[in-house]
Amino acid sequence: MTVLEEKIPPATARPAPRPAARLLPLLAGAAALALLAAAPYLVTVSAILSLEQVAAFAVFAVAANLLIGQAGLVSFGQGVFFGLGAYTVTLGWEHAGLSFWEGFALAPVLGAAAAALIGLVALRARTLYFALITLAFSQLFYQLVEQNTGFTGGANGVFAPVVPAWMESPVEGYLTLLGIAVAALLALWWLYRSDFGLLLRASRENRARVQALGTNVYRLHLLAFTVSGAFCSLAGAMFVVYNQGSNAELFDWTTSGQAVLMSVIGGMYTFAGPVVGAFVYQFGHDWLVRYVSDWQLVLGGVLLLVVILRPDGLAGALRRPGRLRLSGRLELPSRLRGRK
Amino acid sequence: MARFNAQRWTGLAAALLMCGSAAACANAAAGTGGSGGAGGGSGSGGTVTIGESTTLSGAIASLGQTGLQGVQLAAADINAKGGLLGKQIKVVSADDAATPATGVSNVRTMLDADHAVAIFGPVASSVASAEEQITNAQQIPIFLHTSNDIGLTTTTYSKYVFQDVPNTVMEPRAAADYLATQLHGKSVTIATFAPNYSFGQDTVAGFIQALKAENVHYTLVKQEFPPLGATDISSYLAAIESAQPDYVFNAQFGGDLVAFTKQAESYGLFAKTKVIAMYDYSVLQSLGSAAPTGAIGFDRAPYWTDDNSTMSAFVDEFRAKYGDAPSEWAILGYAAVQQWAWGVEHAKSFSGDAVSAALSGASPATILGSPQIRACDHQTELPEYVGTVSAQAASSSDPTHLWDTPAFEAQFDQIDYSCAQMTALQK
Amino acid sequence: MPHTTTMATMLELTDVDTYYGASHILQGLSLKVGAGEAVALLGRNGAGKTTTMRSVLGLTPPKRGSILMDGTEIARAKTHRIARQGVAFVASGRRVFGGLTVAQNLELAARTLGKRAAADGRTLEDVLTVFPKLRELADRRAGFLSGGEQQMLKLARALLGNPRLLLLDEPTEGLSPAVVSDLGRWLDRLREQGLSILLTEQNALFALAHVDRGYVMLKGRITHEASAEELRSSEEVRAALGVG
Amino acid sequence: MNTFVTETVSILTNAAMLFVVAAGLTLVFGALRLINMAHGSLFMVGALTVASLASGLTGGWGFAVALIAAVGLCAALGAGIEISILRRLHDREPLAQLLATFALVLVAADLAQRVWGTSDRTVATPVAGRFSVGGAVVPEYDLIVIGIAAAVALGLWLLLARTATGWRVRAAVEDPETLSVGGTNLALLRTSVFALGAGLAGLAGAAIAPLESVGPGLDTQIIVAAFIVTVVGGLGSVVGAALGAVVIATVEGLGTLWVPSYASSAGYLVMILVLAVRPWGLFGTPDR
Repeated sequence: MTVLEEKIPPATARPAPRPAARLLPLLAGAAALALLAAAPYLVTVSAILSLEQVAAFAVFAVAANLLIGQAGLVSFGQGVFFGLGAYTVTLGWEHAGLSFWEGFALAPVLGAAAAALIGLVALRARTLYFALITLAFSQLFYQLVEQNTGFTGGANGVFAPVVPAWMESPVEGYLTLLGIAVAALLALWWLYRSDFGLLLRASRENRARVQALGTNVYRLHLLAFTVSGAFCSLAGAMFVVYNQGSNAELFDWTTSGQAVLMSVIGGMYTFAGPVVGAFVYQFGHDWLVRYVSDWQLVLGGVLLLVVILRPDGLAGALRRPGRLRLSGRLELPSRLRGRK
Repeated sequence: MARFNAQRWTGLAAALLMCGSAAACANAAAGTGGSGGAGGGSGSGGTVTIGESTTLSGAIASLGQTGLQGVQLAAADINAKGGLLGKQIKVVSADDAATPATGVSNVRTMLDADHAVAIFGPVASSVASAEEQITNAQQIPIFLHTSNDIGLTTTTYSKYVFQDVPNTVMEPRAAADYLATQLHGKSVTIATFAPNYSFGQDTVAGFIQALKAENVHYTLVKQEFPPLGATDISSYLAAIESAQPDYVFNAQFGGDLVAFTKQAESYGLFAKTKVIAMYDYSVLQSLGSAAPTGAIGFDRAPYWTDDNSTMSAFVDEFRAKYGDAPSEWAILGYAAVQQWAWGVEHAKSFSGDAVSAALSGASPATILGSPQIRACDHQTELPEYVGTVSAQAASSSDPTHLWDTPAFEAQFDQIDYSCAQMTALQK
Repeated sequence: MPHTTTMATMLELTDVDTYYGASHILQGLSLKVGAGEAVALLGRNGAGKTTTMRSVLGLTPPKRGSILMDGTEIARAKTHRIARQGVAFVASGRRVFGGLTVAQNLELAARTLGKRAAADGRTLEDVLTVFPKLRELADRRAGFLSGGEQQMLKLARALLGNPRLLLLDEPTEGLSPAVVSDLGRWLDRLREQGLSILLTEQNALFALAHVDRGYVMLKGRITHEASAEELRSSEEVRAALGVG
Repeated sequence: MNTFVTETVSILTNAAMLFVVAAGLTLVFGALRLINMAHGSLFMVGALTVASLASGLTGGWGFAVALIAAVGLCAALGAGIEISILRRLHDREPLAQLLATFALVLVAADLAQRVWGTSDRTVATPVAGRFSVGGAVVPEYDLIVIGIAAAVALGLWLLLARTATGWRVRAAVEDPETLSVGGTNLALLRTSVFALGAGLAGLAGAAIAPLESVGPGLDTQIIVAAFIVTVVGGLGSVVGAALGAVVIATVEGLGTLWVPSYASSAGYLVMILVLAVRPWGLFGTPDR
């Protein structure tokens, strides 16, 4: 990891955190988890339903953000894998007689395989071209799924009693999804903190440098794309529990765009940002759609404010000042990117 | 440090604004929308809640908006007559943006938070089939008054589902029947044109099948499937035009059909070819004087072909309230609420099981007469109307070209599958 | 040789602090360029020479301090306004508009700022007399020029704006010895015409041969200030600059 | 022969329409390095403006007046958006700007619904005639659309190749800093280019209005198509946009004839193939 040790000034690289500073996030995390687990007994059913979606979208957004915020690869195509995950469960049930859990286990595998293939092509393009080629993949899959009515159910999607009956109630469904989300997020957290995660961030800041130091950045990004695809697919399979089925729109670029929105609203330079984004976006969206006739106007307005006023997303506001400075070198320079 | 704090505050302010605005609007909506809902929406007080989750934004918003108007007006009329089982009906509505996941979220909230006792249908079939999963599981009746995919009453059918529109089998069949009466055994060339997704494909397939059943002598010269909502369809039209068919069967609806008509007109397609399509009230109204005279239209509930006094009273009432004649979507939405209300009164209960049992096989009176609700699939036995677009505007003040009267009324038992066929499809 | 003490001041930086993000680059920098004076800014890579110029130009505006251009405060002005005050900049590297032809590059400069002083200022003709080579290259795309030709084009473009102060960033970088000596001649000629000049150079010997006075920078601060002759002979400065 | 003529004219018309939409998008990208998602919204506003003016202004001249009004309104809106929002985001990463314009799409959709309602409107075709070439029918209005595209192409070429403003736009793509050091007011240039791009979006919307049903949803229908054309041609290249429009229109047109059920996916496939071979589009430049 010579690359990064060089990049981070020694003074701020890894200051031994005070024990309290290390404990606090853990405690906060545990408290949040306890609160989330107790939620079904504290909040209204409609909030549990939103939470059910948040569980799936948090995994989706964090997995997408592995590319967007960490590697600097803005993908508008993660919906492909989200949709693939959902359809693996429903079509596996319909065509191959797979049980829900068999389909669920298969989803990340298929997601990874598809991502590896798509990544081979898409990663040849850079920056905005990458964003748009992934968008094209999203739309291509959407069209194909919508048109092959015989196999995929077309625009009507596949809505069938594929989810085990005991998970149909909001409380059980939510608690199951919460468990899966926590496990998936822990795995992703480990990835973020690993050398692989650090290298990804380094490649975002200075691709040429990482390349010069002997890492094949294309391969690094392909690996990230594959891993992200697997987790996005897992998130799609989780979404079936909420949605009780799969539909073609899950492949659409607007689904992919949701992951980007959540990452940016929450803060794409942190691990927790997309989770916060998933919360705020989903609750905001659900409330607005139900109760405000001009919900798009309000959603757009708030999004605009966040983008203008909070470049680092809402998670930046929730982060303690010390931490911000600690990781300053590694996580903030995107602001300076404009400079020559 | 000071700078950081400033950022922190703006961030929190944005977050609070997001939640705050949502909550504030929610309160506002609850306050104004709940017309006399002082007892809360739970059905235990003076009100009972029904939900309409439909498409209120985007390309097909006009269908959802007028459908919602029909539902709201029906509830208001029932309330004006003292309500239902002594309770006032409260309508909660939400935009599904034509997305199944949003529809699911809306319906689950309507059921779990608002305690809605019945759900009224969305525009898109995909949203409808997603919502059926929820209402079936929670044993709440759902009345589909816009989306009409045959799959909704076959593969995903349960006794809580009510289909209040002619389905995708009936509609093209009615058009084919009308065509057969016009042709008197003459042989013709036909092209088809449909949006490239299940609704379009099914409708076209149904039409071809119906032509066979009617022993029409036809040659299929061209089939085009442009993407749904395509902006420019000129190359598809050019392909149709060059095939020079006698008839084009078009399975588009709403704005897409309007665009098709405009572009087909510029190719002079209507001079040599008759178009058969869903030239319903909304489309004809959008087209105004650009309506394709002589084209064959079908409509699920054209108000102008029904001269009974109940319908004309309804049309007057609707005009007075919304300043416009009711579209088929409004009429069917209104009738669907009437059906449900009839079921509640006869069951003397709001429970899904009781209402379903009361309605199954019954013939409730609605503004569309008293069609039976078929017991095997809960399809309302509605006719489908077919007519020829008139050369005359409706009146000097209204440039809309309606149909020549009398319109062709394809009877239900002529155009739908039999119960035996439906039951087979239901597995 | 004019002396700073007696002549009018063209450019004056006082206690300028400039940051790149969190890095504090210029740390209380002060310097002066007199009217008609040529001044060199010397120092090693990373000393803050280019940042000084970017601060003057408003490209990296200073956080604190004052920058006076002929008595007018420009520290918070927009770049194009500063240019209209008569500050021209010849950046280092290949900073020509490669997609435009040489003629278009020049005309663009003439039409943007040239109009301002068209009555008595330099015209395109004047500039082409100084750089006849550019006339031959007029229809060539600027991106295809050699390093020396590009330097010529950048200088010509800057002069077309009729500046009162010319900022040159590393003008000799990457040029052949022949072109460097041409460049020296052009600089001397511009001095004779009374133009104020501030130039940064790694090649201290070249710079000191064509200026009146010089500053030595280290880590965002001025460490020495003296006349060109003194700096040329100072062992200490030669060591600081790494000059043989 | 018959099919050939019909098909050629329809491909040309389609290409013309795509070009006018894409030209504004690519121009804005070139000078501002910004992908304007709200381009489709401006397109919709252009069409809606014509639709609401058309009832009062009839005939060819009436349409021309409505068209100019639509272009003017959209250009003004564009200037307003650039000054009030995008200018603040100029130094930020491209994603922030992309999302800001996406937020505008949402805002515009509801505002348009507020102003114009949800029902579909139609605009009478100003030139309703048609003529026949080699037995094939050609609508006269198609020629007008092609004419508008040709005028836009010529106008942009003159602007970019012959005027100092055009050189500034091209120079701004390469090196905005050097341009501002040379005395160009970059902020003003950016606002003008954005307004021009917005005006072109409005023009495209206005031109397409007589062939379409004008109502909500037009915004999202057009934006993805415009992206494909722009990206295939290369972001920032007007020549690329023209070529991209012809390529996509041809692929879709021929796809309609040969593989109708997959014609709608063809555009995406072409885009993926082009980017796989030339990751910066046909006429684009690799990102610095």
